[in-house]
Amino acid sequence: MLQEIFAFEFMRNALLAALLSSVACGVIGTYVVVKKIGFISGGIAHTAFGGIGLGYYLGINPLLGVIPFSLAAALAIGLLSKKGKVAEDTAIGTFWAVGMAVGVLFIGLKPGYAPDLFSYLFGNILTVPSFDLWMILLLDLLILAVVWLLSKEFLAISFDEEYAAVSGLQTTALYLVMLCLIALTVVVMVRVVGIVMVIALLTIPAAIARMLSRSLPGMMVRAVVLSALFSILGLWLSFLLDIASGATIILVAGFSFFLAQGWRFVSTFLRGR
Amino acid sequence: MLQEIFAFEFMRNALLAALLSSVACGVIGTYVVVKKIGFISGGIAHTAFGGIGLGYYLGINPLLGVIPFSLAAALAIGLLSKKGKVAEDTAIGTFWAVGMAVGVLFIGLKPGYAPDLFSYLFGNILTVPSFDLWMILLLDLLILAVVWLLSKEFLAISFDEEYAAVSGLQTTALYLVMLCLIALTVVVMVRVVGIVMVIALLTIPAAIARMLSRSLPGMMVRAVVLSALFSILGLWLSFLLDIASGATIILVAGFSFFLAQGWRFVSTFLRGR
Amino acid sequence: MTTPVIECNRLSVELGGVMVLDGVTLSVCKGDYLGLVGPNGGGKTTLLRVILGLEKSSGGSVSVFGALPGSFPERIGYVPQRLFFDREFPISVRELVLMGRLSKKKLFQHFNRIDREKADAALGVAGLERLADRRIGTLSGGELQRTLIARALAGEPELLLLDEPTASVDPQMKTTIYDLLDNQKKKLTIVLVSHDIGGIKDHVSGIATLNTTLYAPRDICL
Amino acid sequence: MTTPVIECNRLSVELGGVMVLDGVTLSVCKGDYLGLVGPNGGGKTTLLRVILGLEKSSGGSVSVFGALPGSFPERIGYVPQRLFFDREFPISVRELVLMGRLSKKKLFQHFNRIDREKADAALGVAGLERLADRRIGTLSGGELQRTLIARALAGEPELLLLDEPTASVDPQMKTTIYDLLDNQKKKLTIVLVSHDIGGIKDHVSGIATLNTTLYAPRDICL
Amino acid sequence: VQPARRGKLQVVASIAPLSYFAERIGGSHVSVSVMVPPGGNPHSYEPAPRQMVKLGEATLFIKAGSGVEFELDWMDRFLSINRELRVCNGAEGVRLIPIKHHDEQETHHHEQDAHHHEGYDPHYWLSPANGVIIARNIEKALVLADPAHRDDYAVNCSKLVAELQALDREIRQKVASLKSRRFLVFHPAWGYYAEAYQFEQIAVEEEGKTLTPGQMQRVIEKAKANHIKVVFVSPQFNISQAKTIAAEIGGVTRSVDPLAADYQENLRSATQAFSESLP
Ligand SMILES: Nc1ncnc2c1ncn2[C@@H]1O[C@H](COP(=O)(O)OP(=O)(O)OP(=O)(O)O)[C@@H](O)[C@H]1O
Ligand SMILES: Nc1ncnc2c1ncn2[C@@H]1O[C@H](COP(=O)(O)OP(=O)(O)OP(=O)(O)O)[C@@H](O)[C@H]1O
Ligand SMILES: [Mg+2]
Ligand SMILES: [Mg+2]
Ligand SMILES: [Zn+2]
Repeated sequence: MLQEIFAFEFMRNALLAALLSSVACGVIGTYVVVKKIGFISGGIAHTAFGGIGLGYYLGINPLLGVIPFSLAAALAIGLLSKKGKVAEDTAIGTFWAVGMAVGVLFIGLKPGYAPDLFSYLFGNILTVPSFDLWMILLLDLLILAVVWLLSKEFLAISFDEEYAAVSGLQTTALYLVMLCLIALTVVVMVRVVGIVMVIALLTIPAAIARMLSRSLPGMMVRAVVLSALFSILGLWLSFLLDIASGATIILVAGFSFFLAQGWRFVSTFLRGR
Repeated sequence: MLQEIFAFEFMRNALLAALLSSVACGVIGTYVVVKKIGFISGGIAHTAFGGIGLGYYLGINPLLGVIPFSLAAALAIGLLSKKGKVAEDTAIGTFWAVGMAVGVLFIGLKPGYAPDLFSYLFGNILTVPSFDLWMILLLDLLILAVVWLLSKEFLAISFDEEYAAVSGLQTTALYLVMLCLIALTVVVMVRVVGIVMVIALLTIPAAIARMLSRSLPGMMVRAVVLSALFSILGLWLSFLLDIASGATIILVAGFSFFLAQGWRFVSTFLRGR
Repeated sequence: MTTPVIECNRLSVELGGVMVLDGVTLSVCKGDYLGLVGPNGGGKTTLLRVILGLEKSSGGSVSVFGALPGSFPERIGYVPQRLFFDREFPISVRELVLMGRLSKKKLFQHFNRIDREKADAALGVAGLERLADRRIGTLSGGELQRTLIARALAGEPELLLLDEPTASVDPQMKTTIYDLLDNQKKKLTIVLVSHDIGGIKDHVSGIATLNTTLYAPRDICL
Repeated sequence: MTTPVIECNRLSVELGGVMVLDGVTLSVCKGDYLGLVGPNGGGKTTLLRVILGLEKSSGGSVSVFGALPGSFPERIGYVPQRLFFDREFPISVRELVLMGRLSKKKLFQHFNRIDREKADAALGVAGLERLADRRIGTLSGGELQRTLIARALAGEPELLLLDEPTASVDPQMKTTIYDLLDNQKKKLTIVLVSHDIGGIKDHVSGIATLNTTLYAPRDICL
Repeated sequence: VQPARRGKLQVVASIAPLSYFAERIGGSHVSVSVMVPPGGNPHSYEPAPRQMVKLGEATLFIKAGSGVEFELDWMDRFLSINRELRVCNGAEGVRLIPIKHHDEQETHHHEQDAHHHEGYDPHYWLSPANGVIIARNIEKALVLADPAHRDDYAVNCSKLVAELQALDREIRQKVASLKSRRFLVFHPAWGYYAEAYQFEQIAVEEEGKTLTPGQMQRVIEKAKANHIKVVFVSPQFNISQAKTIAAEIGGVTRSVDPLAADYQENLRSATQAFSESLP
């Protein structure tokens, strides 16, 4: 069975993409979940649309606008929420809307027929080019390196920012680094697997992992493993039933999440008796 | 000038829609901002996509699936975050992804042509049918009535849920009512003015209003007024410059937000001297 | 008269797999002023939360005013040990204190002049008039503590549960609070959690020590 | 020797339009053990925050170890009055205490065996061995307070700033903490904010009262 | 892999009209599938695994080649799945036209020229004359991919071309008597058709962009001035926005499909719809 599935290069690529994505999404998702900024995946992806619009307007490859635009958005969101006492969700929502509006205006300014530029932004796990696999691998390595180097700093700013500042950390700068890492993950992953799957993979595995973990590294490892499991199972099911792969992976993850919640609920209920 | 603008019914409708939306968005946005669930507008709108897919699959009017689906999502998000100790952003992210996945699968299951079901979900402020104006008016009245009746309860659960419970309030039920009201606002408004503008109007005016207010009702009034101002100014500018109206309104709001932030920053800086 | 206001019978509570309360039997009668002391983690907060209906018992029984916990919120005032809140929330001290009247009102009913007056009176008692219009996010530790006390008093409860209300309150205010409780002790039944045994022993009518199990006069009704 | 560790010169601080500190002049010398008392809202927390560099002064000057506040984080330990945190955050008591070693490490440097040992020692001193692997969200009020003290001690500071560290700590632990501070007072410079004047007066080397302005011996260096 | 498809030339087309040409020319020698469900929004677009399998097995891919939305970026990804895939550009040799800005149409010609290379109306297949070019392109590609059946392909192609030419004459005849020659569409998909038969296409979504107030105003004024009473919409999109425009001009909406699989029949019924709508 498995052999048949992996006779196709696109399925091999999809599996590889899923596994590689799991690493990035599990690790970054852990920070997203404990910092309660699940909103950021949608926010960055849609802010990036402003970059697409700008690239299109300037007549360059629209994709060139994406990474600078989303990094700038991440920095601005971080500065707003740290220096401006704006809640993250508000800052993200503002950039989401403004980014999209900028994109729409740029497209309107450029004469000529306007294609649907969103397709530049959103990928699908079944159409991952080999080149993109290398990109995710690079992203994984970058994330692992930065998170490994800054593990204690990231933990400190996630849990108790004031004490981190008292301890002499550059909390704002570190937070910006974290946000840039998140933004990078989002734009790269969105192109590879699509926005919906990015939201799912950044949220669900880490949320389940948090229920089971007492430390951040433990949560990361569990999130990566869960994410990989959901992806493999989802891919396999989607092939069996011939249904959309991304959607199947998400439903597998969502189902597991509800299962975990139900189990937790039942177990506290039984204990609470 | 103004006369010229409002010679067209679509501009009159757009203005009316903007003003009526401001009431709903200002009031509901206040709760969204203090509860830090800016994510919910995107979340509900995309979850509703599942309802669209279901309606399409069943061969009924896709819109019939939207309201039940989004109310169910609101209830589930509320129950998950109250009973399941899941952070709201995580619950919302999960539903966002799962709703979209369900929609995609339903579309895939139905043989034949798949229309762009998103267009069912997203409107544009320049093409608001008169009928929809009545709908927003109804929504406004519903919101004002419920918020007026439950003002002390909503304040209590927003600020200190534990004390609200000790005071004998059905906190979970009240929170679910609040979420349903939010969900209703989102799906109605999204159809009228589009998702991006809903995110903007639910977030930006209320966020500015919070900087200026010491009470929830004060914040609501300010948010409504700001939202109306941004909409009128944006519509007018978009007419003058002949650019997309929704995008212009958003940029006006976003610009004001950054201005307010800048002013706050400068003023604390000057005082901090 | 010795109507029991709170009755716990071999109450036990388990949280996260740990037995936090084990076989606690206690009755508090109308007019009692019980000081509850005990080491950190002894279960004092948990006991109050069970009495309030915020936490479920895993064994034994509790009754408050002869009914299940949570049945008469309007007769109970509560000062929590810690308040988790958003510092940027737009709510003034006065409004927070007004929230103490919540249990007196029906659903849909709005606060009226009487509620406002009672809230202002409670503000006065806690010495907060000057801060009444301040956003709560700007209060100091002790000021916040006092606000929470004022909120509980605003509800004119019959039973007052206080969880270390004087922990970060200055000595002068501490005396004020103790005096205030003394003044009300005829009308009120009070359970006061504190580590300040020296401070409370002259005020309370009985002291119980809680360290998972209860060490106290079995029945302290007068 | 009487090197001044903290020097404030006519320091004033304004928060949200309110003068919270006004013309505070204070010097704390190496080896001092200063008790800082004062009414709620007197500005004690604010003074500590200025010394830590968390709040900006609006007038006058402050120097800590002869430099601007925030210059020597590795020499300062801090026990905050309140901790705003997420109860569901996956972090154990041990890890939280280990955070106290943060200021000793460079960027990118990982904690090593020595750090872990110091953290465990601090856990022991605060009587938290039993709870070391507990998620911090499940701690009682006093247990959390102790954890914060352990965190500050783990960093082996020269200057220790404690903001009502014993506010919700049981009497036995309170004694332990005071004794602990006594033991360290030769090595350490301590500023202890407290409302428990009775409790601290036998331990500290001097007491200053802060109520927007400072009432204290002008220079309490020995 | 279904046995029925064994031994046939596997062809994948990016849109349904192109698959019609491939099926007609390839006849029983080819098995054609359509890659992308039309109207798929990239938010929700997902190919099923079996579709990807087909793509992997395909010898020939026929793309529109004119900048149709999903082809812009998805093409590269599809091709990277199957690097041996031959690609036939259906638009080869077609004169692509830029969508003209209503106001600038006559007056600012030079300015227009300057940015002509920027964006073209991608819906070139909607004129039978271009259909002939497409048919020849596809024939050429089929012959290259499967020379063994070159004769069959040539015969099928000439037959189809003859039909298309007949269709062209039929439409010409049908619209010859029309006095008013302006129709109003929501999404500007019918530019080539309009050019071929001397219609003027008025588009609500000018150049496929988000609406602006001026745009709305111009369209409404123009529609009223020309007594236009019908707003044509693609069935892929929700008609509620078009309905608002229709209400504004006191008219109705009607559906015409730029992406129908039955190419000839569709052009016939579209012609019928346009003719009926004109005053
Ligand atoms: N942002 C702000 N705006 C206005 N006033 C503020 C702000 N922050 C603090 N304050 C006020 O500053 C005063 C000093 O606060 P601080 O926390 O330093 O007091 P404290 O001496 O520590 O009191 P406590 O013993 O209650 O902890 C308080 O009255 C407080 O209300
Ligand atoms: N969810 C939980 N899982 C495990 N243990 C818990 C949980 N919640 C509370 N506990 C433990 O229950 C014990 C009792 O807590 P409680 O808050 O009632 O103590 P307390 O007597 O109020 O202490 P303090 O004087 O420090 O406030 C503590 O040891 C605490 O760690
Ligand atoms: Mg307690
Ligand atoms: Mg203080
Ligand atoms: Zn098109």
